[in-house]
Amino acid sequence: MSGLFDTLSVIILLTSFVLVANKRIKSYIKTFRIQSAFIALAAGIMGIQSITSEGRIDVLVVCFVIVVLKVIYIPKLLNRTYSGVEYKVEKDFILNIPILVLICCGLVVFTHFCIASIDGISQGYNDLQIINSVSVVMIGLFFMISRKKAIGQIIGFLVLENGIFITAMFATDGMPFIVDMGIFIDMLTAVMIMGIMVYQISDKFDTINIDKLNKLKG
Amino acid sequence: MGFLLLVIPLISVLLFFLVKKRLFLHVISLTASGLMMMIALPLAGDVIAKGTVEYAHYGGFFYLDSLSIIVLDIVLLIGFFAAIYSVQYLEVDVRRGKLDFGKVRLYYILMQLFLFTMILALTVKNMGIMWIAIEATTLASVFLVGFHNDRYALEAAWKYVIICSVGIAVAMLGIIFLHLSSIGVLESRELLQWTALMENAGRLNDSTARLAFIFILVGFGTKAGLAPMHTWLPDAHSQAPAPISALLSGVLLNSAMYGIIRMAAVVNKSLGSSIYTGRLLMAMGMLSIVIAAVFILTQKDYKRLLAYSSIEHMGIIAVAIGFFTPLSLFGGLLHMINHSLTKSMLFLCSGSLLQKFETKQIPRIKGVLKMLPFSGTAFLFGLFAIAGMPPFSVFASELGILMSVFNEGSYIIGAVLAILFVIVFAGIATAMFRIFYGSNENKDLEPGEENIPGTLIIMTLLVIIGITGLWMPDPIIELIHQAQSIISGV
Amino acid sequence: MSYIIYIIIQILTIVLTAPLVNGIIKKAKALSQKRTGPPVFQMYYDLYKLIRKGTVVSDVSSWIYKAAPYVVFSTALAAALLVPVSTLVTPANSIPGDFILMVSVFALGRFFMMAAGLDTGSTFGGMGSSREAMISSLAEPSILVCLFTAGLISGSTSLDRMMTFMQGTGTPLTHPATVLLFLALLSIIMMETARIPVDDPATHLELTMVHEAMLLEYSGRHLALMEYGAAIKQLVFMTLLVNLLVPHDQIIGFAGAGAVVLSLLIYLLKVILLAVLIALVEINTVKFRLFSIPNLAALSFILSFLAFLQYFLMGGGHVWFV
Amino acid sequence: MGALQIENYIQMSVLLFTIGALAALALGKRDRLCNLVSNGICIASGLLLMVASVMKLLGASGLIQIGLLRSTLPFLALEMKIDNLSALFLMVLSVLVVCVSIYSIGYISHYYGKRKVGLFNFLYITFILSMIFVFTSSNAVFFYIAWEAMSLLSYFLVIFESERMENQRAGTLYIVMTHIATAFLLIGFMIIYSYTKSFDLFGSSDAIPDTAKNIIFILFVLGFGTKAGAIPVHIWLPYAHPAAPSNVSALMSGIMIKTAIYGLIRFVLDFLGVQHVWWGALLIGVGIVSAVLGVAYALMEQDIKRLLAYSSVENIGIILIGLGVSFTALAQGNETVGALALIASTLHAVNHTFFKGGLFLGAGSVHYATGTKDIEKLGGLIKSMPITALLVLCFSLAISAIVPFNGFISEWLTYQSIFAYISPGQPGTNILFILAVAALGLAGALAAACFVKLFGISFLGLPRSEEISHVEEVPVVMNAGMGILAALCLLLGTFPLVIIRLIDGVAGELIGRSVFDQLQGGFVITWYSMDLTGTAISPFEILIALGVLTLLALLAIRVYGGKYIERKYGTWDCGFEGINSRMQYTATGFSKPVKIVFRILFRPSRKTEAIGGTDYYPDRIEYKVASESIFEKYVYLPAYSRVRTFSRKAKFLVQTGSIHNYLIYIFITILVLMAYNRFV
Repeated sequence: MSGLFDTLSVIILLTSFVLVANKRIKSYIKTFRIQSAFIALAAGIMGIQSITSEGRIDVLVVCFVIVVLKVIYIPKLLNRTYSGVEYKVEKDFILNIPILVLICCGLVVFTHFCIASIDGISQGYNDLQIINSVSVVMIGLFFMISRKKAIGQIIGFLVLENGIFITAMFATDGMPFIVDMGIFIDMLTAVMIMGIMVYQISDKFDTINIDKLNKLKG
Repeated sequence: MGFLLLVIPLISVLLFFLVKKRLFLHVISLTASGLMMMIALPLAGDVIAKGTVEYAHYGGFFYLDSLSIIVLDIVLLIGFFAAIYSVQYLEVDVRRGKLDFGKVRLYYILMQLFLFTMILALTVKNMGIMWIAIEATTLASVFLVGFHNDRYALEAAWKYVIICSVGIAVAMLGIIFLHLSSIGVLESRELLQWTALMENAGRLNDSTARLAFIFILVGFGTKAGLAPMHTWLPDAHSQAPAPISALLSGVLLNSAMYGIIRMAAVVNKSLGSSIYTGRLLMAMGMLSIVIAAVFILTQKDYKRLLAYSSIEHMGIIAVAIGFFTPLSLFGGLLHMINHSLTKSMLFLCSGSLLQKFETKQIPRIKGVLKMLPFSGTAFLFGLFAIAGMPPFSVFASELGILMSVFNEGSYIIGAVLAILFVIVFAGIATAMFRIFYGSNENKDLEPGEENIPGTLIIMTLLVIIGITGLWMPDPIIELIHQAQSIISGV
Repeated sequence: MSYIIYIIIQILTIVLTAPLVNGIIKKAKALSQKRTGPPVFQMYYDLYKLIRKGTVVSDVSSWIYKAAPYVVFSTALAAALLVPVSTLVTPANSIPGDFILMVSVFALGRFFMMAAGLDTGSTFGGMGSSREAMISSLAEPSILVCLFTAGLISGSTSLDRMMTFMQGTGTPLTHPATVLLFLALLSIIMMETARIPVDDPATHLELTMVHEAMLLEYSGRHLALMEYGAAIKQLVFMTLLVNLLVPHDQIIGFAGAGAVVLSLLIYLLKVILLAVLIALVEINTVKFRLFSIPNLAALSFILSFLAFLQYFLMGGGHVWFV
Repeated sequence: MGALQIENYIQMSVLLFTIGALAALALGKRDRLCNLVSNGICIASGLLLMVASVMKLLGASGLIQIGLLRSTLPFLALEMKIDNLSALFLMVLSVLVVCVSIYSIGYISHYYGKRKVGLFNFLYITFILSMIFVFTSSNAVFFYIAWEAMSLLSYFLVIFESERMENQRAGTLYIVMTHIATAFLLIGFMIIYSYTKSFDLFGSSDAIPDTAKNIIFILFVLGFGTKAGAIPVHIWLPYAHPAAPSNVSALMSGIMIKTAIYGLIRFVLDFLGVQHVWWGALLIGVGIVSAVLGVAYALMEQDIKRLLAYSSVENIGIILIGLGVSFTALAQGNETVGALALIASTLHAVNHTFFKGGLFLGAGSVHYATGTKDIEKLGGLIKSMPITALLVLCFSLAISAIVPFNGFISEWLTYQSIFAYISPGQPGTNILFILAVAALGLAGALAAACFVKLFGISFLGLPRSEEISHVEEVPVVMNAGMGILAALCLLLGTFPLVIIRLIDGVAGELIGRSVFDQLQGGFVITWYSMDLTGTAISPFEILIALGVLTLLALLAIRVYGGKYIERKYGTWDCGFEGINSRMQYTATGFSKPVKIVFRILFRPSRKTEAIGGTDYYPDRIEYKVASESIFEKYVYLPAYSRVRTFSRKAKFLVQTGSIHNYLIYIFITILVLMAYNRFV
């Protein structure tokens, strides 16, 4: 069974690579949606397991929430925000795509190098999954760095959140239920707030290019 | 009883939505924060007596011990002071046509939510919930940072929300690894409860715990403004309204530092020594102090200057926690208290300055002592205090920390610390003192305080930090000793 | 009792001899320039005449101006009390005073002289005081180091003990240290007593005068006191030189009043010789520019410092002579 | 006369001071009353303190302990302990306080209605209190707190007339410098604590290893040296002292910089115990430099109070030389000379307190009467202010080490201690000592020149500006305050054994060797050095001799010269019509020769420019001479600007304002920490 999760984790990792390779904001959102879908799938499988084995349904609920939030609602929200702010077509990333992707590979290797050696993880059955998901976190953070547009940063943040979620899921069959819910609420609020701020930014600075926000220094 | 602390802010938020007049807004916020302080201070007594305050309801998530009560009382005390200060502060802005009813309401709602999240973070036993609450503090205060809603405020708010969310997310990763390290050690109902973690720390998985610690250090360190994750802090603190800056700097940083302390306690106990966490904390702390010291020297914006000084003091506390000896922990906790009181007083003073002179630029200000006889004087003394001049309270804790450092025989660090304190003082002196003397150019400013209750608050704080430098009330000393023994896990 | 006698002898000898020394120096210079020059006793006549004249006092001046001559005169004499002309009459327990005190007493006189120079509000007075200030501050270190070394050699700072010790050592001028000290003291005398090359006592050209410039306003008895004080100061320094480095009392075999008279006579002889020597030096040097004086000061300082080193290279202690 | 009574006296006076401070605040509105009351209380409690300390010094040695309020902070004990050393400095402090307070009754009157007299007196009294605590604190933390409080209060007094920009700058420079110095002290205390586990000043220092002691010594020399204003860490002093009101400058220059001397004796000589010869040698070196350069810079100053401030640097140098000799002697186990040199330097500290305090008060009187501190604008004041002139003359003689005033006695003792200690066998220190002798001589002569200039230019001759041609004498209380000090200078100068008897107790307690039996005589003070026959001086007899000889001279002249006929006439003006004040020698001109001789120190620069007219007949000629302090130009200013530029650059290098950089910081931190975790 863990083989399936390994595959899923690899797929999720791949989706984040795809995300880094993307050029258009529309496609960021699409990729994020796909990634969340896979996460939901993984959560679903795990939920069924836990029902059959010990009769807990909370993981299924979590899976459901993921579907609702990350697959449906947040991408819609982001699309609306994105179409709300007028958007000049300009190069959005700092380095060009291949280099970014290479760096991400480097990140994965680095994560493996740093984490695989930790006995608490390596002796566990699930070190590959943890490594993959931590790399997803790293890639998400790196994505935030590599993109100039506000929405790009939001997506990066969401991917980072995804990474953390699957880390929790793969490492420890999910956090306590209340904690998971709290995390989702927080994330939702955060995304909403960021969305609102994207609007404000775009009408104050008439761009959503974050590099323009550099007045406060020193 | 203690639950009221969590209920009152929410109720007051509802009430804010109901009322229609500014006066009622003020009244509600004052009563709410006043009540909470009334409740919280006696709790300290219970804690001293019984050691902890716990309730069985709702899975007994509510938990207070002497460590959290210290931070909690600081939160509510300064929250109350900030509430009092806000009244006239907002009124003046309304009179100048900068605010309307809606904005004032928004301000109070967010402020109460902000307080609520911090109280939650400090009163729960479960690290996951604590994390959620701390993340929520960011979300609650974003719009307070961006309250003025101009380009600068917006930029500050954006940086604040992005950087802090990322940092906190990393902290989540750390908590997950802590969770992982405790798999099979704790049974499911006490998962992530740090009391349980503390009890069974010996049996946690060391290496995972270490990994967890670095993520949590980075995460909460971001929130606590440790270099090099401090970058959001000067912007946010300088752009937020003065009472909010006071809360951010005097309270929020402490709550984040509280998380780090809890975590360090667990990890140290499971590793059996404080070397690992100590090195990291000291490195980050020294780096913060150095950065603050260097940046203060040529600072032109007095609120940014105060913000950097907050970074410095967080660094000092981090170093103290890093040494993890009884004396250093004592000094560190004492320093938390002293720094919060002093720094919040300074930020309140800066609010009065800002409303009087309507600029944050140091070179444009002169004759503060003439213009603001009381809060100006308090500002001057506060600067001396924050720079560690006796007889003010910050000096006492800094002295304690230095003593612990030298006691450990690490003379270099101690000497560097002392020199850095001096550099910071020199920076503050050369940058700031000129604003106090002489007389202002533009004559249309008339001398006198606008914010009378606020000035009273400032004066009270000044008296407190003046007295506690030499004579700290015994209960507080007792609390700190208990907290210190809790942290060192003996 | 012996103390009283000592004081009387000191004062009489110094007071009576001082103008004579001046006269001798003038005479020697004159002769060397193929002039007859004034008689050696000229200064006595001058002083007597000045005392009998009325005095003109600048209306700008204050009491400082009038007090200065008396202070200068009495300090010079008081200093003279500390420098025994003959060790045969010094009281049994030493004189209560040493060369540090002597320097300080002279400083008192100089202070008033400089102040008086400024008191009249004239440009010359100020110029004189300012230059005097410079020269004195240049001379001071070398005087102290020089006498300090002599004191170390003889194990005390009080002058009569130093002189007695030097007598015990036979003829000290055979030792390099004392030779250096001799030269140092000689140049110090040149600086302290307003002699060429530092200052020309005979000139009244404002560019060159130092000591005279301060006295420019003085007339009558005030001037007399000033001149007399200067003469006494000069004699005191000469006494210091001759009695310290060329002691003579040890060659007197017998005691009693006769011995005292003899020793005083020898003392006079030494002083006159030294006066001639000073005259020779004055004749053979030209007056320095004001700002070359530091070189002379440096010279004398180096001499005394070398003497100090000599003393230690010889192993020091108080026994190296015998 | 048990210890109990002394204790009560001191408690009473501390209490009185506190009351006075509060009274000053309470009466803040009514200037005259407030001034009278607070200064009156100061005088009263000062007298109490003086009595107590003299009793302590005359009584048996031993500690007097007085507990103040308790502090809940674990490492802080607010307790006073008084031994002879503290008592001596307390005595000096109280004497000065009494005189200055008498003076202030008159002096502060020019603040009435203009400034907050209540606030000023409050600061003034609390400043005195803080100094009392500095001298009596029994514990390093308490000492540190009192020390910082002293700095803080004196800072507020320095910037009391804060509307002038240079006062603000002076204040900032002062507080920054002194705080840096205090950091060195703090580090020193901490090192001590880390070995002895206590802050007790009267504990033993055996637990401290030798290297640590050396480091601590260096730190203390830096810290206390800055407070004392020893070159090259003196730069705050010539700015801060002139900026303060004159009665405060008198306290600062008179006693506050002596707290550093007290600190050196207390911590190094008493607590650490002198370990090496080079400690003393270092002090002597610093002393030589300070003495010579200090007076040399003083001579160049045109501002009375700056001149006095630099002369304080000089005197600190002399004190340090004495202290250095004492250290060297003690390090080599020669306790007699150690005690003698200690007595010499402390005596000079005492003397300097009196005459420098008096001089600053005199400067205050001049400022009070004429409204200027610039020597070039003064002149001829001796006619309008005869008493002030006389007193300033006395102080000038005293500070120039001229008999029969007290400055000479301490210098004589310093010379004697050097003389007694130079002996074959240690060429290095010997050469240092003889250089010290030369330096003392040079400093003395330059000081004389300096104060002839101060006195002559500002009090004698013609008024150099219109407004000072008709000033009147200052109120009598001010002259009374100065008069007491002048009388003390004369008394201690003629009967030095009075004070030496008191100081001997200090040496006896610290070094365990009393040299009083070797320093004998009432009229004659004799020093029996090196078991040779003694060297004696008698300032008193010199005074008598001067009087008698003057009388004799007068008599002789009266006999031979007939009666005195005086004719008033104008000063010789080379035949021009009327000499005017512009023709007088200026202060700048007076110090010009020295400036040129020591040009290496001053880097004098001159600029003449003819304005208007033809080359031969310009309308106006401007002539500027400037001399600069080499330390500021070549050490402090460059360092300061370097630091500032670095900070400015670094700020924008790190805090770039781009959120991407900020995220990169976090990212890299995580990576680094993960790698660290991997390898550790």
